[in-house]
Amino acid sequence: MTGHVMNLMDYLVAAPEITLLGLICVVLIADLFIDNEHRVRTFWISMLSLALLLAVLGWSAPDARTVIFSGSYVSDPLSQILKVAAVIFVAITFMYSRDYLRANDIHKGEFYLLGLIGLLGMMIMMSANSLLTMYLGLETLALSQYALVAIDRNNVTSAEAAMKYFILGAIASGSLLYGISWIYGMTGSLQFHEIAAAVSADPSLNDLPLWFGLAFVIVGIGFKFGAVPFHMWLPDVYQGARTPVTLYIATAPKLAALALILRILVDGLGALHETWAAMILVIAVLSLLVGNFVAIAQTNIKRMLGYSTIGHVGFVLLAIFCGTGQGNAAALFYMLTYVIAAAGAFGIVILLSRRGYDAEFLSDFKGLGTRSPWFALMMMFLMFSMAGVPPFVGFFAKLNVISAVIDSGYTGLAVLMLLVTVIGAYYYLRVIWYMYFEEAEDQAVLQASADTKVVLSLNSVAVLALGIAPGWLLALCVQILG
Amino acid sequence: MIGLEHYLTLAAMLFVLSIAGIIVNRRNLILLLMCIELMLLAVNFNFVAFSRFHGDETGQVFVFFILTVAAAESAIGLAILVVLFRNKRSIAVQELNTLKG
Amino acid sequence: MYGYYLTIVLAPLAAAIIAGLAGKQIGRAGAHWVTIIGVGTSCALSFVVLKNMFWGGAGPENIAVYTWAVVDGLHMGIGFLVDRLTALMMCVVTFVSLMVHVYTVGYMREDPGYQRFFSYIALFTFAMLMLVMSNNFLQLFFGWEAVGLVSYLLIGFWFKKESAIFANLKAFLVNRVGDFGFILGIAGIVTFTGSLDYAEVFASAEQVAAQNIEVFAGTPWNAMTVICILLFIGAMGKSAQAPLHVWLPDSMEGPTPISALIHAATMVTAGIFMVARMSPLFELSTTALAVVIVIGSITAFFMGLLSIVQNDIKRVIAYSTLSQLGYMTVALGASAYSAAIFHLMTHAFFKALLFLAAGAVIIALHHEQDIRKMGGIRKYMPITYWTALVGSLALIGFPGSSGFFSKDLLIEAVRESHWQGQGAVYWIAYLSVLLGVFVTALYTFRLFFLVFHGKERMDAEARAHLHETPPVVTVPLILLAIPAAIIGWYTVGPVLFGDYFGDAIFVSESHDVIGRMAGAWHGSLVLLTHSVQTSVFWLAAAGVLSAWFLYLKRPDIPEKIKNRVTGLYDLLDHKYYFDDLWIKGFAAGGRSIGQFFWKKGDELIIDGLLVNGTARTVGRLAGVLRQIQTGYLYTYAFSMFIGLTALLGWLVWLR
Amino acid sequence: MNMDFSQHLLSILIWLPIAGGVLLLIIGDDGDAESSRAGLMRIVALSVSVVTVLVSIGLYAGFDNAATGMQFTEKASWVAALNVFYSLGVDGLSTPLILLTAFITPLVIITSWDTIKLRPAQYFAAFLILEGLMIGVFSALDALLFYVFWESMLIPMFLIIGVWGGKRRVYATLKFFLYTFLGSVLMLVAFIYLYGQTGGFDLFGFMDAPLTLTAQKFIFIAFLLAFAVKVPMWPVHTWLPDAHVEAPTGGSVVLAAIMLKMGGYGFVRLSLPIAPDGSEYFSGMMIALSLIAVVYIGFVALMQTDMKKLIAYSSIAHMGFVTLGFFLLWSFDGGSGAALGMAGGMVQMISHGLISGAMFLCVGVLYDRVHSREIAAYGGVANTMPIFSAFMVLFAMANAGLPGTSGFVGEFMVIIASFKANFWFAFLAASTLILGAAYTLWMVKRVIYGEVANDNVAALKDLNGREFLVLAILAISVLIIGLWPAPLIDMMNVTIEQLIEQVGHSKL
Repeated sequence: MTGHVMNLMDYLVAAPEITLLGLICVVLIADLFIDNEHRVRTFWISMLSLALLLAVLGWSAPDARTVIFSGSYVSDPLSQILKVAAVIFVAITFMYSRDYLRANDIHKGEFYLLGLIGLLGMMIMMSANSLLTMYLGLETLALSQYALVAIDRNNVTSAEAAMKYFILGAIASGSLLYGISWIYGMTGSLQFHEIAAAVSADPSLNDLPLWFGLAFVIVGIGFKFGAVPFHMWLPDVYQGARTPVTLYIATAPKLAALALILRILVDGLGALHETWAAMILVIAVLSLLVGNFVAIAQTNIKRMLGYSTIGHVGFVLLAIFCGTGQGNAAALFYMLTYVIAAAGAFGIVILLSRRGYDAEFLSDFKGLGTRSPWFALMMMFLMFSMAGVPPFVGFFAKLNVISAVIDSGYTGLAVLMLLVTVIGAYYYLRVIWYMYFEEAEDQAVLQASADTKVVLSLNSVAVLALGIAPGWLLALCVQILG
Repeated sequence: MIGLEHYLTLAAMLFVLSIAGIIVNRRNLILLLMCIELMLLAVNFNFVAFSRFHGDETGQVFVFFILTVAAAESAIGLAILVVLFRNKRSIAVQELNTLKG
Repeated sequence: MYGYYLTIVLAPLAAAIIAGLAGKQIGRAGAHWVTIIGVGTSCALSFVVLKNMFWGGAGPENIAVYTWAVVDGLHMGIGFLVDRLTALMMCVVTFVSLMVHVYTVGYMREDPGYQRFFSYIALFTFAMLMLVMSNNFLQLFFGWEAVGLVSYLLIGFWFKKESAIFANLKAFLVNRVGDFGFILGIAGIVTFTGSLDYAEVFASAEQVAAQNIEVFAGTPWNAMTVICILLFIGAMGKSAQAPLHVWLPDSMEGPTPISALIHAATMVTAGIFMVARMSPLFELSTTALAVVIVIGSITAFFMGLLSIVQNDIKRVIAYSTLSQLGYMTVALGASAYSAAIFHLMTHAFFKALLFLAAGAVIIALHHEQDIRKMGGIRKYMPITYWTALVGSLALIGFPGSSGFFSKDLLIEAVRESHWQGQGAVYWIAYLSVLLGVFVTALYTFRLFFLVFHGKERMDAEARAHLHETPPVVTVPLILLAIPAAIIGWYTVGPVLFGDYFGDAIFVSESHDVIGRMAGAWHGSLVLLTHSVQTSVFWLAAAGVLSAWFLYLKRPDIPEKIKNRVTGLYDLLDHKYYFDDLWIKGFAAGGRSIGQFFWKKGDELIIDGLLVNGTARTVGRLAGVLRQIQTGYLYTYAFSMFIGLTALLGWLVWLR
Repeated sequence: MNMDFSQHLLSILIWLPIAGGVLLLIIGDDGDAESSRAGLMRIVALSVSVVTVLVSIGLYAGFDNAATGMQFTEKASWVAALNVFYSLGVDGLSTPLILLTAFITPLVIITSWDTIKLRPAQYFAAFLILEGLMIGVFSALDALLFYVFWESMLIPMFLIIGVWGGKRRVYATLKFFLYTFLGSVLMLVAFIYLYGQTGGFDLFGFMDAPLTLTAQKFIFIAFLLAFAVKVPMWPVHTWLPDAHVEAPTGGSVVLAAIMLKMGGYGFVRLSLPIAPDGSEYFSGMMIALSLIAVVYIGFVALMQTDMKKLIAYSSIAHMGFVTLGFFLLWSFDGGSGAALGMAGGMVQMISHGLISGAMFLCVGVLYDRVHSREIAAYGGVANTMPIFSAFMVLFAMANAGLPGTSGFVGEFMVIIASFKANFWFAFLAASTLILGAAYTLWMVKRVIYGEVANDNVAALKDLNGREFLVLAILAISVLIIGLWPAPLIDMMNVTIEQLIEQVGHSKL
């Protein structure tokens, strides 16, 4: 470590965040000079900046773990893969949202702007190496999300959703902070590796006061993930927000959440594993059950997908719970592939809605198989993938988690997970049933501009392709965390 | 002599108070925002106390950050509140239940 | 001879296939010609085979045709075992079959299903030959079921007739009950001998008899007894022994040629043949033989009684067939296998004759089968009359007729079978066959008189068209009448006492009744001359006289008797309520069991409670859980708070 | 044919139909079943399936009855991180089933030729993909590969029933999917557990893995759930009648002819060799369940009023013989019979594939004309459809296990084997002679025979060329196997001996 003297190299390592910040300013200013008719230019500028950002990410790809800014920022393969994924998903989100926003007269620059700022927050979280950095990233992301949810000023439900999200989010970050303060108090440090060092140096630290803080931290983490019982915001926000916003919230931030848990619990408090493992286990199993069960009773597709997210989060947390490299790798793989599927699914929900009408009920899928066979097929892929049916990637995601769990010796838990999966399969199948087995109520065909259609198709086919050839991604995850 | 534990106890009290406020209050959203501020205040107490205890200034730096973020947070919160009020003509918590189930 | 055997079996099969698949193309004439030629060929060849056996002194041949499958060291093959027993059966089968083919040309002339019918009966001939010529149990069972199949198809030949398709289903199912025992018997044989091949099985018969099987734990039974009884259950099905006889009377719903061919002459005797063929096994189990003889005698006597109260011309003969089969079974039980086979042969001729004669009457009367609407037909149909007379006399065992020799000696053999001790079994058997003679004579001539003598009870319209049937019908009658009359005279000596069967039939020393009788055998003539002294003769005569008295002289008396003993009459009229036992008892019972399993077991418990029940529970649970999501901020915050406190509480507990 | 071809025979058998199916999906049809485009689709589908048959004949020709172990093996790394291999191979147990699969599919396509009006291309695509996946199941030698094929199979069948099915199709297909899915996931747990033990998914690795009795018990139960549901065994059979009744004819045929066989195949390929002691421990229970299936289900079938349901139940009863034959294995103290039962079960699977398929096709023929499956809706069909009736009676007799038809072969062997094991096993098993005949022929009596029941029946047209062709092919194969099963049995003998020998060695 170069001590407290900052040198130029540090800035190069943090180039992605810095670039993004600069680009945000560019978009912000550019947007001022664009009138509503040409708002799409903002879109293109944002896409451009994301492409640029990807380039920078590629250029500054770390070959090893480098810690800078006196230990509060880290850049390692994990942060790298998460950032790349996040950037891509934000881009996809923008892509899917554009036409919808236009059609519904909420096509504002703020959407892209807040999206980018949120992305900045995520990237900071992904590279955070100290609780302070983590907190700042978290808030950056959270605040922009609150604003995004409320972006449609004339929509009462999104306003309500935003309010709920905001209040609960604030409580969560408050509790997280409170926990952080205790951890700081016990270990006298905010940087993960120093915390870890402190705990290993003085095992007596591994005791109630530290655990006390840990509990509060886990509340914060649980909230970010939307894990039961800190999940209550999630269905309401998913349903209340306009679909593009839901899409945004449902994809990239999940990766940031993964970074959050991996950095704090694994890097920082790894020594306290058996303490937090038990807590994680409880909330994970609850999420698994509540998510899958309640999803069955839903009629609103966005809400249903929200609950299904809770179920999937249960899987990810159970992978983390194992506390093994295998488990963490499984969690990473699961999150990445799940986000792919979620992006596709919400993308199709977006396409389903038309001017003045938000299609968000399962019944809106009736007869899609005849109306637009192609998108129906794509949706079917995504649903089967989420249900964990081979040969789609969702199966391998679940397979990894379960084998991690079994290898850690919790076979009974694995059985429970699979039984819940079967129950969960029901509501995914119901979407397919509506698409293929029911008569169409209206004959409206899904309209999509060519570029969206291509991206969406690629996105959906990816779940099949990754299912047939999951090897490389799996190997990558294992190499990063295994 | 007032020691660390007294500060921590005070902070804990404030924290519980804030949570209680959030749970009990069903009238006014503004109150919720205040409770949240209270919560952050509790956190700040902790940090200051601990940094004093460790003789390490990072904690106090953290406090400054929290204060800034808190400001931004309440700004956004009030903005959302305004949007809500414009649409709903009410800021009563118990009327905020169209999304459920 | 291999080529001969193959031809004998395959000629009818080929004919059947041609007539069946190409029926339209070859037309009616084509159909009957191809089948008649096919069956004719095998008939001719069969006689050649018989000749070689009988006069040419050819020994038994055991030929493997092809290997069906080999598993687990168990060789399952198709092959022929042709010895004198087989040869005899082959001739009987093919000859009667040929006659029936010819007869059918006339009988079925108007029928639309002409080709189909010929293809069926030719197929039947093939199946029956496979059965009798088999050298192993697999093929035996194949033939066994195949004849059952054809019988099923033929009983239901007029598939529009509800009664017919009821009868054929009934026939098949009752037969299946028999086959159920039969296949278990075969399985038992494989279990204890490890082979399906007759030769190997018979070779190891002794050591099978030495073993026990515990069907019920703790009660060891002799393996051979169990096997033989199981096999005999099969025979009971095919040869319609009580209580599995119920299908045979109903089978009369089929066209008359079928009744003659299948349900009188050949198929129903398969059981008799099988037991005779298995004599090396049955000989080793006295218990099994006792069972056989008792079942046989019950059938012989009681089924005969039923014949008296029947009014359907064909049913009368059908019940007589049951009774005669009973006789054969009794003979088997008495270890007089050759006597059984001998009676089988003669019976085949005269019973086929009777059926065909009845058929002739039926077509002459335009498918009128009720004997109360007949009478005095004699002068209209002389040929039919005389042939029928021959048949009837043979049936009652009139001295000199084929039936005389077979039945007389059969009864003699039963009387001789003292090895069973003078116990109940012996007397049941002996008395029932003895009294059976009277009953036989009574119902036979009741039928004969009511049909051919007395006043004409048919309506004028029918009488107008009444005339002798064409040659295709009468010629077979005559051709069958000849053996019915005389074959006994020539063959009785060699077949019974000339050790005709040789090794084909095995009789243990102590059981050898025929052998004992052989001492007293001085040729047909002697037997004939002494016949007048036998009780059998007088019983028969009494039967004929009472028939004459009751149904020609004083036709009013039967009515009186009927009213006098209503109870007995009902019992007979309802055939001892056996049908009710099967239909109202087992069939209905099975259906209600099925209903119960389906509605209660499957739909209520498994599907209703377990499967859909689970689904419902999950649904309800979901409905309940979603209530937690009240939509109120403070609930949400509260749940977070609960979570937090839970975690903290857990920590304290952990500590 | 160069070496290369024969080396990848199995891959070709798997991927050729799937490729064909995908092709059909991509081209798709123009919503008009009469259009020339739809006609082209049919041609493509048929030719693909026929080519598959030809390739499978190559498999038959190249298969060496005498060889022990796997043949036509292929192996390539698939998911290195999990040590999963794309490894294929066949032996005497799988080859007949693969041949059956390849043989049935074109028949299904021919029968659905013009009866499917709704999206024919997708329909045929589903069947082709299904075929490939099923062949995959029968030839996979890697547990995970096996599982992937096993589960993927559900998707096309789910759609076939759901899209082209009858009135209650949604209930039926969801029930089918969830039932089977539930059964299968536990198998996955077992696989992963074994993966933990052996470090790979290689089936032979699993077979060689030493396992405690407890572990074997759990593994057996896990497998049991997966396979028993597929077979299906009492009491997890209730999905089958519903699925069959609602499925389109082709669906029922494939379901009955092939899918059910996967359960039986799973038992011999996985349960017995991987958990021999576990299997032995539960063999009594298995025999009991099988016999219950034979008797109980026989009675239930008797009372069915819906032809398809009746045949579905009869399928369950017949599959009871399969499991019975397999699990008699340990019931012979010293004496032989194991191979007899095993072979009997295998033959029963093949024969049932042909017969039940044929029966469903017969019902389909009637349904296409009258649009009713109710027995009561018919009567006297023989008057208007003589040729059809001839076939129907033949297959009915085969279903009732008449000697000379394939239906007899398996039952005969199994009955003999069970008598060797225990008189009462044979007694109950043989009751099928009566029950089977009763429910099948009673249906025949009510449907085929009698006076013309109503105008629908009076208006019936006899078989058209296509239907005749299909039924004739099936009839001939039923008779051939019935009259000369040797070629089929010789194919399995060696493998069966090997399997019994392998299962004989306790893992404890």
